[in-house]
Amino acid sequence: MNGTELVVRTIAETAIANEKYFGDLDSVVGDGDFGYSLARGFEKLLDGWADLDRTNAGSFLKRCGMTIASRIGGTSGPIWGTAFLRAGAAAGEPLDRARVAAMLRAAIDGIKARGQSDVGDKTLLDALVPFTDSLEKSGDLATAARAAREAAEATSAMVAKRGRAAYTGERSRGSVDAGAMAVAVIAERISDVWQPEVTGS
Amino acid sequence: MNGTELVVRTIAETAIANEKYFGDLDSVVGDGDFGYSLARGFEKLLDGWADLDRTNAGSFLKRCGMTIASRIGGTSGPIWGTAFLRAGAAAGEPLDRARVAAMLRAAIDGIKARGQSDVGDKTLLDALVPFTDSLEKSGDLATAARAAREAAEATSAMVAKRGRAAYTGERSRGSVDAGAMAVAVIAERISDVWQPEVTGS
Amino acid sequence: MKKFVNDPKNFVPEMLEGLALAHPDTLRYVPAYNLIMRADAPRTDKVSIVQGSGSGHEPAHVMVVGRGLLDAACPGDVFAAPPMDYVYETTKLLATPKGVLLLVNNYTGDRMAFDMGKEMADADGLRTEILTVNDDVAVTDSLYTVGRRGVAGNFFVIKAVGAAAEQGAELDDLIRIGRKVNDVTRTMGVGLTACTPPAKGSPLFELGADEIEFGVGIHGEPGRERRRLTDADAIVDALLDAVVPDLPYQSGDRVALMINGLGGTPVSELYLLYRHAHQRLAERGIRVGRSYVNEYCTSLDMAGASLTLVRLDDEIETLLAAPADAPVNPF
Amino acid sequence: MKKFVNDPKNFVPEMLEGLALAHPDTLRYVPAYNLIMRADAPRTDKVSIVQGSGSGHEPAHVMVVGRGLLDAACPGDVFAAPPMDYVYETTKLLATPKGVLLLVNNYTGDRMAFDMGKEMADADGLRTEILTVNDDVAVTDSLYTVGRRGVAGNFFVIKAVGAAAEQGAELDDLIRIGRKVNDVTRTMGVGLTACTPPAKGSPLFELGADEIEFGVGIHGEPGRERRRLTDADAIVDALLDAVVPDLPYQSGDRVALMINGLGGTPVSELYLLYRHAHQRLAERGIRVGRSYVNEYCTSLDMAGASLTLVRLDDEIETLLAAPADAPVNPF
Ligand SMILES: Nc1ncnc2c1ncn2[C@@H]1O[C@H](COP(=O)(O)OP(=O)(O)O)[C@@H](O)[C@H]1O
Ligand SMILES: Nc1ncnc2c1ncn2[C@@H]1O[C@H](COP(=O)(O)OP(=O)(O)O)[C@@H](O)[C@H]1O
Ligand SMILES: [Mg+2]
Ligand SMILES: [Mg+2]
Ligand SMILES: [Mg+2]
Ligand SMILES: [Mg+2]
Repeated sequence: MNGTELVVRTIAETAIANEKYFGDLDSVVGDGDFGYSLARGFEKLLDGWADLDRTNAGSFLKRCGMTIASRIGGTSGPIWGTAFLRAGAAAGEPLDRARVAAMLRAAIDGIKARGQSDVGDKTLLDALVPFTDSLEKSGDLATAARAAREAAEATSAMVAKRGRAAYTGERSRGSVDAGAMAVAVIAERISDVWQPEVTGS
Repeated sequence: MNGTELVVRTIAETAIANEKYFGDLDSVVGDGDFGYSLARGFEKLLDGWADLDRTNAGSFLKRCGMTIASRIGGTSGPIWGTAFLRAGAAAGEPLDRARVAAMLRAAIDGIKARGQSDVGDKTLLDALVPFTDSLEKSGDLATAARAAREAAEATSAMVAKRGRAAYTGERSRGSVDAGAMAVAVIAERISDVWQPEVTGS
Repeated sequence: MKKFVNDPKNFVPEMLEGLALAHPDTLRYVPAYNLIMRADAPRTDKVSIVQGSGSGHEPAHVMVVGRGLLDAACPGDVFAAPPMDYVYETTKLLATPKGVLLLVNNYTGDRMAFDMGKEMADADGLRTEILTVNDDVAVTDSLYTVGRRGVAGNFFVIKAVGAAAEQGAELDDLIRIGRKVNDVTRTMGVGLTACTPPAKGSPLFELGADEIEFGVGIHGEPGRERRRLTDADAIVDALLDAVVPDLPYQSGDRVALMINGLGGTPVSELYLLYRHAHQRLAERGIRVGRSYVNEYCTSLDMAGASLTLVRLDDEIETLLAAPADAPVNPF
Repeated sequence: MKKFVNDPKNFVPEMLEGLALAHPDTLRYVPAYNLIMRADAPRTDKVSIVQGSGSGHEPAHVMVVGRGLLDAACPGDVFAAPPMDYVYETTKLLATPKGVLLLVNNYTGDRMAFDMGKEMADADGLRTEILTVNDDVAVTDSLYTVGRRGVAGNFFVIKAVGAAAEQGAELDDLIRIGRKVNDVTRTMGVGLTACTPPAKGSPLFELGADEIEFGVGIHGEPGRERRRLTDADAIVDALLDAVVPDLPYQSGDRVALMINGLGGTPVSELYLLYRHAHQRLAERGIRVGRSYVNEYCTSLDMAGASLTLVRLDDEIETLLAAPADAPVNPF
């Protein structure tokens, strides 16, 4: 549970610390509210932090997912909320590399279903999937975070097919996707602060 | 009559040619419409130019005054219209230096009455009165035009007490009055194009 | 600031033509005098109410022509009082046996045009009266000016005399009502940006990124003083500090509170300003009986707002609440 | 662009509080869900009509809550769809035996929030339906998006179903009416400047002094393409060329024509645009039966406008003409 708590808290703090950066990324071909939406939502999560159900990692993540889904506006609330809910549903003991990968796959499937989106649509999936692939293969968070950043940067060459940026069609090429970059930055922070015993196994 | 026509036409053409300059001057502490108002009004005067009553200088000027008063909006319509009407009423033969001076004095009195204003209020009177004084004394248009320009430039040190600029109080200091500068520019143009036989007498 | 405009010289006539095309059943347009009048005017059973003033203040005044409001408006060009003959010809067209009430915002140009236009109409034997509106507290030193300007508070005078005229009030009673409303009405405005007249094509003055023009006029004239941009609540406090002591409005008073947008400020921000003004007035024991949050008297595309208070009594409140119809914001 | 704002985080709640203070007799504010509802809602004798969407589009939608319009609006933050639980809680509060109609502008975020909120309400046994509005012709390639966006034409759907609901229509009939209006409604917008979200404090995109954003979205998203700034009539022609062939609107049609301001454009310019649109439609044999010139759905302080056409039939026209009350622009 301590690891899970640390990871969620790091996600929240990174989102809050990068409010302006994420918002600026979203304003290139989007509507600029991504940073604000994430920051306000995760602030609310931290507000009620002490009272969250800590029975186990699964129920904790599900509680977080509920809060996020119901408190974050815009596209990100349902997308991130669903990801946390699904990850929570896939959680269990031991929280080893395979389990973490399964939780991430569940989150990815949830996002795809909720967003009717897939890899290649220039969304956060384009960083989250490579991150998961790399983590599963290497078992090393730092390696996976590097994969996430490379993939996030590569979204710059893509044309958006989902989300608000999609309305600009070809003009969405040339700038990175805000959601994908947020995944990369968060992955880097997690890799900085978390040295899990589990990921080696 | 030819001299009178030439003078009025020069006033009209100068106002039209300086629309932007006069408007910019009025926008420093006024509302920026002075150039536009004068230009549109004098355009209308030129539109009906051929049909103006040319019985004599007096009736011609009065006709011009009526057109200006009824066609120019803002403060300038009533002020300039009244000036032309009064000058026309004071016209007569011969149109010598004394007569011209008397016509200008009549115009000045009309402006004062219509505008409840006087020399020192930072209005066109502050150029028109020095111009008239100089013309009466020297009989030379170029000299009088120089006096008008000096006086117009000196309005920069004054605080506006009439017109829209007056609302800004002390802040009206530091910029010339648009109406006074218009009088100076017009005087210069008249002195350029008109070599009256009369002014020497 | 960029604009939707064709030849700037046609800005006003094209706007008026659009207005007439959009409201063919209720309005009539007479191009020769920039005249917008009620389709059913003049009505012999009522006093006609006419307002002039420059353009660029829309919806004032051409878009408040309608039942229970103005019978006609004859604006000049942008920020320029109408020429005298617009006033004269409009007065002739609107003449009724009960007379014509000419509403004038207190500016040199407008007063001259209406004085001269009225003189000519009176010479024709028409019955006319002029009522001057001067609600702007920004003008402090009236020794040097023609006195306080008429700004957004003008709406309340129009609304009150418009309602009374609709009910058949006589010209002298309308003068009494109009004066009474004007006497208890005070306004103060603030500009965040300068406006751009179509014919000029560039902003009328320069305002730094952190500056506001406090006491700005509705013709883009600079105001009382330049101040630092503060948060919205502090701006409202400053506006109230200028307006409230002026009448003064006092504990126990019931008022109408107007937050008027100057043209470039969205209605969301106006309601945000309203909130604080309403709350602060309540703290002072002043109760808001009627609320007005919208654009009533603008300065082209200027971002900014003005705050108006009207002290209500039963007569004024009843007139303000009376039915009215206009292209925009009848209440 | 400078704004009237306190802490940007409080922009929406402070606006809503102002709205509630200004209209205490007709509106009620529930801070927990950004909820603005009619003071007399829910009424058991009618279907409740609810709209969400992000804030920053005022008067849409919180200021069109009133008789014959919406029963409630629960906006999210600026440009962000409301969180799912706002939708859920609002639906519960507005529930009536005749049901709740949820109006959704077609954006990913809004659709997700309403789908999830409706699922939860349905699980509670409430009767709800979702009606999606998508009038924006700017979005051409709907393969890559959730399809066309809902923009200013939304007003006509609200007005029509609002009037029908007021007359007692059942939920399925409202769905039929709403779909019908949406099906004959098309909009295209153009931005002259970018808007500035309060939390961002700077313009959302850069637009050159001689550039316009053609087909701009109401969230400041860039549009179909960037074009050179031309005169107003040419812009209207381009908007009509996008809108008219899309349905298509044809000679003999009777339409409602809306020129909607995007927040920073004064109403004078809107009427100037209206003039040319009305005349050009007449040339094509399309007659304007109803006119709407004002702000209906804005993009904060963006200078710009959108043009909407609705093909009228007797049923739609009657519903659009029915009485309505709201803080701003009920018609
Ligand atoms: N349909 C979708 N599926 C998955 N992710 C999406 C989808 N649409 C948008 N996103 C992600 O969400 C980010 C934008 O989030 P946000 O700003 O909250 O949305 P919006 O303002 O468009 O409602 C994008 O950068 C993208 O990564
Ligand atoms: N009361 C007055 N008497 C004489 N001249 C005046 C008066 N008020 C203004 N003026 C002159 O008119 C000029 C402004 O004219 P204009 O722009 O048409 O007026 P406004 O826009 O203020 O109605 C000023 O520069 C000044 O010279
Ligand atoms: Mg966004
Ligand atoms: Mg001027
Ligand atoms: Mg003027
Ligand atoms: Mg958004």
